[in-house]
Amino acid sequence: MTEVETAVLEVRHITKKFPGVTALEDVSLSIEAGKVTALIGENGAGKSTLMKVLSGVYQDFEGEIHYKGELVKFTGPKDAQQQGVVIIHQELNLIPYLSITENIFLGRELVTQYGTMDKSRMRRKTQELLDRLKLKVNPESPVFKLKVGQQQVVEIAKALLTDAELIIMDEPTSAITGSEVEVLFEIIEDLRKANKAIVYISHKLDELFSIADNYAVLRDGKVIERGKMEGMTHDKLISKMVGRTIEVMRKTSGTDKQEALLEVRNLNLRHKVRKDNVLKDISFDVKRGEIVGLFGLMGAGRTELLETIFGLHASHASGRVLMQGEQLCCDSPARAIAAGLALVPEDRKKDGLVLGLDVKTNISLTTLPDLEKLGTLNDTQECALADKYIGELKIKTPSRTQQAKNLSGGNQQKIVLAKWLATKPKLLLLDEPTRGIDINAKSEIYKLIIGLADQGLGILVVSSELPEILALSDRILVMAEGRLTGEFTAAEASEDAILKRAIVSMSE
Amino acid sequence: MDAILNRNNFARFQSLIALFLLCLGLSILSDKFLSVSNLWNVMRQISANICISTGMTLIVLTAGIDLSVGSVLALCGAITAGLLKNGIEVPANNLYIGFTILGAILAGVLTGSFLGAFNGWAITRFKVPPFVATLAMLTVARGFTMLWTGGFPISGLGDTFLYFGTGWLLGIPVPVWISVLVVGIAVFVTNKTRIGRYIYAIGGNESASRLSGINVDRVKIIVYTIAGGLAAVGGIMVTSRLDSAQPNAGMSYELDSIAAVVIGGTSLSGGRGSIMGTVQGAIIIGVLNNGLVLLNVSPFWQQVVKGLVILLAVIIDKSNSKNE
Amino acid sequence: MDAILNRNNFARFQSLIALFLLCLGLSILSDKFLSVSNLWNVMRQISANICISTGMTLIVLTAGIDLSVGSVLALCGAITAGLLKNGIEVPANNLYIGFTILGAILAGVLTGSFLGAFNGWAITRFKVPPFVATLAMLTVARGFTMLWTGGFPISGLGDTFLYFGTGWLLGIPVPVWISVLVVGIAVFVTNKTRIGRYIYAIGGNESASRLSGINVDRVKIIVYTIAGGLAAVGGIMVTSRLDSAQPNAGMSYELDSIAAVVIGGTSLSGGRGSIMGTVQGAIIIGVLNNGLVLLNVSPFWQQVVKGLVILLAVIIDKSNSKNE
Amino acid sequence: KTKQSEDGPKKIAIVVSTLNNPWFVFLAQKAEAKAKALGYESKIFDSQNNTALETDHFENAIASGYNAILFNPTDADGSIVNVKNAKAAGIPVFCMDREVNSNDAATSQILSDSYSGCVAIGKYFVETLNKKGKYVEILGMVGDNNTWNRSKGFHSVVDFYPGLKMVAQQSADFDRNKAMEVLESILQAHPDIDGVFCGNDAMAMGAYQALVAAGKADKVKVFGFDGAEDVVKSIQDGKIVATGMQFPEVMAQTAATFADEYFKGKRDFPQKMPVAVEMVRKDNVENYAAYGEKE
Ligand SMILES: Nc1ncnc2c1ncn2[C@@H]1O[C@H](COP(=O)(O)OP(=O)(O)OP(=O)(O)O)[C@@H](O)[C@H]1O
Ligand SMILES: Nc1ncnc2c1ncn2[C@@H]1O[C@H](COP(=O)(O)OP(=O)(O)OP(=O)(O)O)[C@@H](O)[C@H]1O
Ligand SMILES: [Mg+2]
Ligand SMILES: [Mg+2]
Repeated sequence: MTEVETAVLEVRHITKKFPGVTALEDVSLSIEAGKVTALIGENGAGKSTLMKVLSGVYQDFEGEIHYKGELVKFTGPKDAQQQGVVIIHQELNLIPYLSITENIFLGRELVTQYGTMDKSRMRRKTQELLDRLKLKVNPESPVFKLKVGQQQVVEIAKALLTDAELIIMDEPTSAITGSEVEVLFEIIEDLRKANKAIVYISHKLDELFSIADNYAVLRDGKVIERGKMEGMTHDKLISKMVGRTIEVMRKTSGTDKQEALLEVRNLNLRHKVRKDNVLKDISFDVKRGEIVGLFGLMGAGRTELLETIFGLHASHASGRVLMQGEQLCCDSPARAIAAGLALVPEDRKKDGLVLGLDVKTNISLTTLPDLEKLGTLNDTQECALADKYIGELKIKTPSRTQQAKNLSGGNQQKIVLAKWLATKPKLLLLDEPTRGIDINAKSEIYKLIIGLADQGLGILVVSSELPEILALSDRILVMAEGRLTGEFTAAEASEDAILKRAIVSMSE
Repeated sequence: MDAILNRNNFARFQSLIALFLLCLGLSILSDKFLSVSNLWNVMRQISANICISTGMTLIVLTAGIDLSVGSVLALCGAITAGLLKNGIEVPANNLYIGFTILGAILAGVLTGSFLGAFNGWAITRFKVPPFVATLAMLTVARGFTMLWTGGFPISGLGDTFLYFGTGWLLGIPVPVWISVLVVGIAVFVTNKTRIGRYIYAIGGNESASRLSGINVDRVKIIVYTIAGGLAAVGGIMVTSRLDSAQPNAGMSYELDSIAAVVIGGTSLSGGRGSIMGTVQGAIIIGVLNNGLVLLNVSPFWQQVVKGLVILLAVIIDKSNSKNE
Repeated sequence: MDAILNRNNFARFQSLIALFLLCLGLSILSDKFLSVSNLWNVMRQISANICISTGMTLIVLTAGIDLSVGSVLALCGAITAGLLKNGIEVPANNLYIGFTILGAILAGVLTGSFLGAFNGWAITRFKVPPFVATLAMLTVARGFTMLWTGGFPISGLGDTFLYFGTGWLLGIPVPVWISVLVVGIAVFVTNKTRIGRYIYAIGGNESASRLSGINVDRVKIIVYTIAGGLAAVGGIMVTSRLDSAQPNAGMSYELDSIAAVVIGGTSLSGGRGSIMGTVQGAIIIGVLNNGLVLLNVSPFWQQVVKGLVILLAVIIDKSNSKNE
Repeated sequence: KTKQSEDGPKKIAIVVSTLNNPWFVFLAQKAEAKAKALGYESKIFDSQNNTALETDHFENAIASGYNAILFNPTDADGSIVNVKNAKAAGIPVFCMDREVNSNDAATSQILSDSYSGCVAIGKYFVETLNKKGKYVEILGMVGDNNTWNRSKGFHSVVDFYPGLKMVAQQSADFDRNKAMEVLESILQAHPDIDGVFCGNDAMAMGAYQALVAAGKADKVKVFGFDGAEDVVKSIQDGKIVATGMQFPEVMAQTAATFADEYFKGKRDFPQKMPVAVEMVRKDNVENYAAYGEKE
């Protein structure tokens, strides 16, 4: 490791405005080689925007970028890449119908001496990268067939391909779990040893403590503080981010709930193509007022389980799902909603939001029948509904008529939550509800979930973050390879025990 | 009035610039352009296109397309005319059913709605791309028109029937009343009702809409059915204006109609746009056709000028909406 | 051969089922269908459409569309014919430039490429939707065709020129050679070269492609230019076949061509599909046209049957690819 | 090299330029009816105004063993190739209504002369308008050579009279609706016209309706061409002044009869057989029905 503390990249007085929003205001920052710099801040603080400025995505901003001691003006992401700055974007930027190999080499294909693409060499290199990242998928399979987590690994592979000087990672772990994160950290360690500079953005503070050397805090587009990670504590960091301390809420009340709300019996789900079972003989209950956490590793089948309960795979599923003792004939989301179910999906861009419509319309989309009077939608009521959730969930938006696609990732997630809470469900199915959400908002959402449970809702939360599961759940179910492999009460549960269950069937 | 001024319509005030410039130019070049009678003329000429394009807008908002409107227009016009003139005769049973004007019109509109519903059914049930399903319908409906008419026009439909295409009511041509009514209802539906909202949502993100409990297939079928019905209304208007159902009526109307929709700012990938935009698009096309004839531009040059003006109109619109 | 069998092409083996069923049916119903001369007929008849549709496929893969192919075909055919027959005369300077066959053909293809490049330029520079830009070009190019020809066909182009449309080489019609060459190059480009990859990428996710450093605008302009050039090739083939450039040539070819693309499984929203699929689509349409004639179906019923068979072909294709 | 069908009746193909115009539907149906009456199998091919499609039809017809073709070409020059191909395959071609510009390709051409028909209409037009006034010409499809034959015939007379001023010349694609819209617009710029010459009868009806809507039907004289049912009736009622009557039935039947004679061994057919266009006007309209003389 080199001892010379040289700033690979320095930004000076950067200001970036969007119509109606000043995303960055006079930001200055320096990034050192051989160090991991953590960038933290609330949702909408301007982290992604700053990184897009650094990596040449945005070219119209005020201020200067000095790279390796020289003033530079990247003409585009490709220019930045060629000069050694690569970025893993927060929002996945893959081409769905191209294969993993094709995506990784997009824009920098290897060619043979005849000018045609050298497919075998690219495939080999991709295989090497995937091996290094321990992702076991065929490099030829199209990206749309991968789960979000796997896609995120592909994004990481894409960034590792070039021999970059500065690697920016914008929430690289928002969709991956345990072992993948460990693999990523090993790689970051290697990069650090090779004297590369790394910027790391994450809302998972624990991660920062284990890998970051330096930190910078952004709040409302301004740099609040920079310093060394050494000697920092959770609470100090949070108070810098938010401006006050935060008590991360924990579920305290015990489980004395008995009245079964949801009963799942012998649920099986056939894979759409492979014909083997993705869900195998799953049975469990969720009681009224109970929060059940569902943990598992990537690809364990949790998403499929929630989707099946919600009626999305009716033609491939067998088994029984009962709601308050009555058989659910869920063959469409509409029926599921009518029966009091709500599903906050995993992929908010694909399944959660209509990105081109505004915040208000997205929030009210699930409850339009209630807003109708004499066949006409009631504008006042709709605005009131939107404002209520914008306030309750602290959605950061210039107005309720802002298009959803212009909001920061975390705030988009809150809109998805809002639109489902608005249906006043009896049973809430949450698939990674706090993905990409800052610590402050997270604690708000926890409060909300616990509050809802206290009102008698049943809640089934899928999460890949063990602390989250532990903080929220009355009861914890563990899945592995389509089977339920463990069940713990809040009191019994420990990280070790849960993890053991989650990988149990793999070793068998 | 809030509905008329809401986001979808508001963006459209920009394309008014193109329309305004066009009208300004024409009224400088020809002193006849701004006469009242000429403006009624233009309005009457575009009313059929407005009806069709209203339906088309709904479809395009759901990210679909309907190429069959022209043929459906011809078939429905021919059916109305045929029933009105000849009724239904079944010589075998010595049966004859006569049709009143309203009966014949109703039959025409129902036929159009049925054909539209068929489009919607093929698209939702078999996941056939809208382009293919409605292209097939384009051919099929034209074939049925030829079979129904034998390839000959059906003319001489009686003066009462002509009222729908040529009459005046309170100083305004009847077809203009009809198109205003159609547009009014469509603006209300898209802005104020649930199904209107669903139309935008489906076009914006179909899978999110499905997950939100929207019966996507039903909404689509309804939309195609409405569009078919409106094409029939257009067909009846044209038939009534000409006092004759022409078997080759409506040829390439799909292009005119989609052009009105797109010039009016509705995105072909769905989810964005408005009825009022389409009306403006249809007016731009109508004014252009009228102006080129008023100026007696040679038919050869007309096509060149028309193409360039349409391109320019959209460019002006685009460059204005950028600094929104 | 790996390229031919890759995922984009492989998916298409399913639509071969529809084609196979169609051919089977026709060869049972008519003993003429499977004759060698008839199959060459079909191949010759579709070669122009294959050239045009190859360019269209590239455009549709980038999520664009080109409505102007028919007019561009007419204009380029007319320009080649006109230059070949009359050269360029500038009476003022007493100047006369004669054209060789190759010179005239080159001029035609360059015109087509230029018009295509103009489409691409309008689309990328001003963000005009492809539908509108090429619709404008449809009208403008038709107008120029009329201006260039004065509305009259240009005929009598000499026997050597006819070779391109009617000649035989090694027992295979020359237009078939040309279309095979065009398809071969296009398959190579889409599967083996970077620009081919970029075409798919842009259609799949334009903003991600841009972030990957692809010069999206340049790729699009290239693609529209190629499509314009291929429309010109089609125009020269048609002109040579008829020994005459028709001012009305290519009317509504855009629909036929887009139909071939879509029936061939290329998605109109871009990013998915293949050249070979389009070839199959074009063959399905060609075989259908040929078969309906062989079977003595009346022209009115032909339209009905044609529409239904196209719908059916796509439904068969869809239901097969579901259990992929 | 001819693919004769050995058994069964001989087959006659009827290739018409378009079926999107009732005149041609009538022509085709009469030819088909006559061919059937003479004991042949026959089938109609629609070229949809597309010469390339016509070529396809010829190829398909030759391939599937038709023995004769009754042909209404899309284009005088563009269609030559097709006729020559058929001839090379030993199949006689009889042109109806429109000619191909080749003296030896077709076995016989039974033609209706649009040009001279329009010369006659031009003369009557001059007479009716008393050699002075403003008039409008509505053209058919601008890429169609029939359009120009008619227009030229008309102008070959009318242009000699300086008192007659053409204030607008516009195209309406042979379409009734378009003609109506075009004339509506023209009437705004020129409310004082005296006559309208239309390239076919569908457009004449459209023009007449525009005049009715503008309240000028009795002041402006409308002329058409074709002899369609609506127009013959309108001439009777004094709504339209005159049209050029072509005789599609005569041409169709002659062509079918020629084919019959050809099969029976006759080879010396007149290379061109003109069928005169007769002008229909109020004083002789009782002799005519749609597309021909009253039976
Ligand atoms: N394209 C855009 N148009 C308008 N506003 C935008 C756009 N992109 C970002 N913003 C706004 O800029 C601000 C900063 O957004 P940014 O995405 O940088 O936040 P972030 O810190 O990355 O948040 P998160 O943690 O949620 O990812 C937000 O208020 C957001 O709404
Ligand atoms: N569309 C698909 N195509 C192929 N395989 C699929 C598809 N959807 C799911 N699978 C497979 O089904 C299994 C279960 O996936 P699922 O997404 O339910 O797991 P999960 O526990 O929710 O994981 P994640 O944390 O990624 O959401 C995995 O093996 C996955 O690869
Ligand atoms: Mg961000
Ligand atoms: Mg999941």
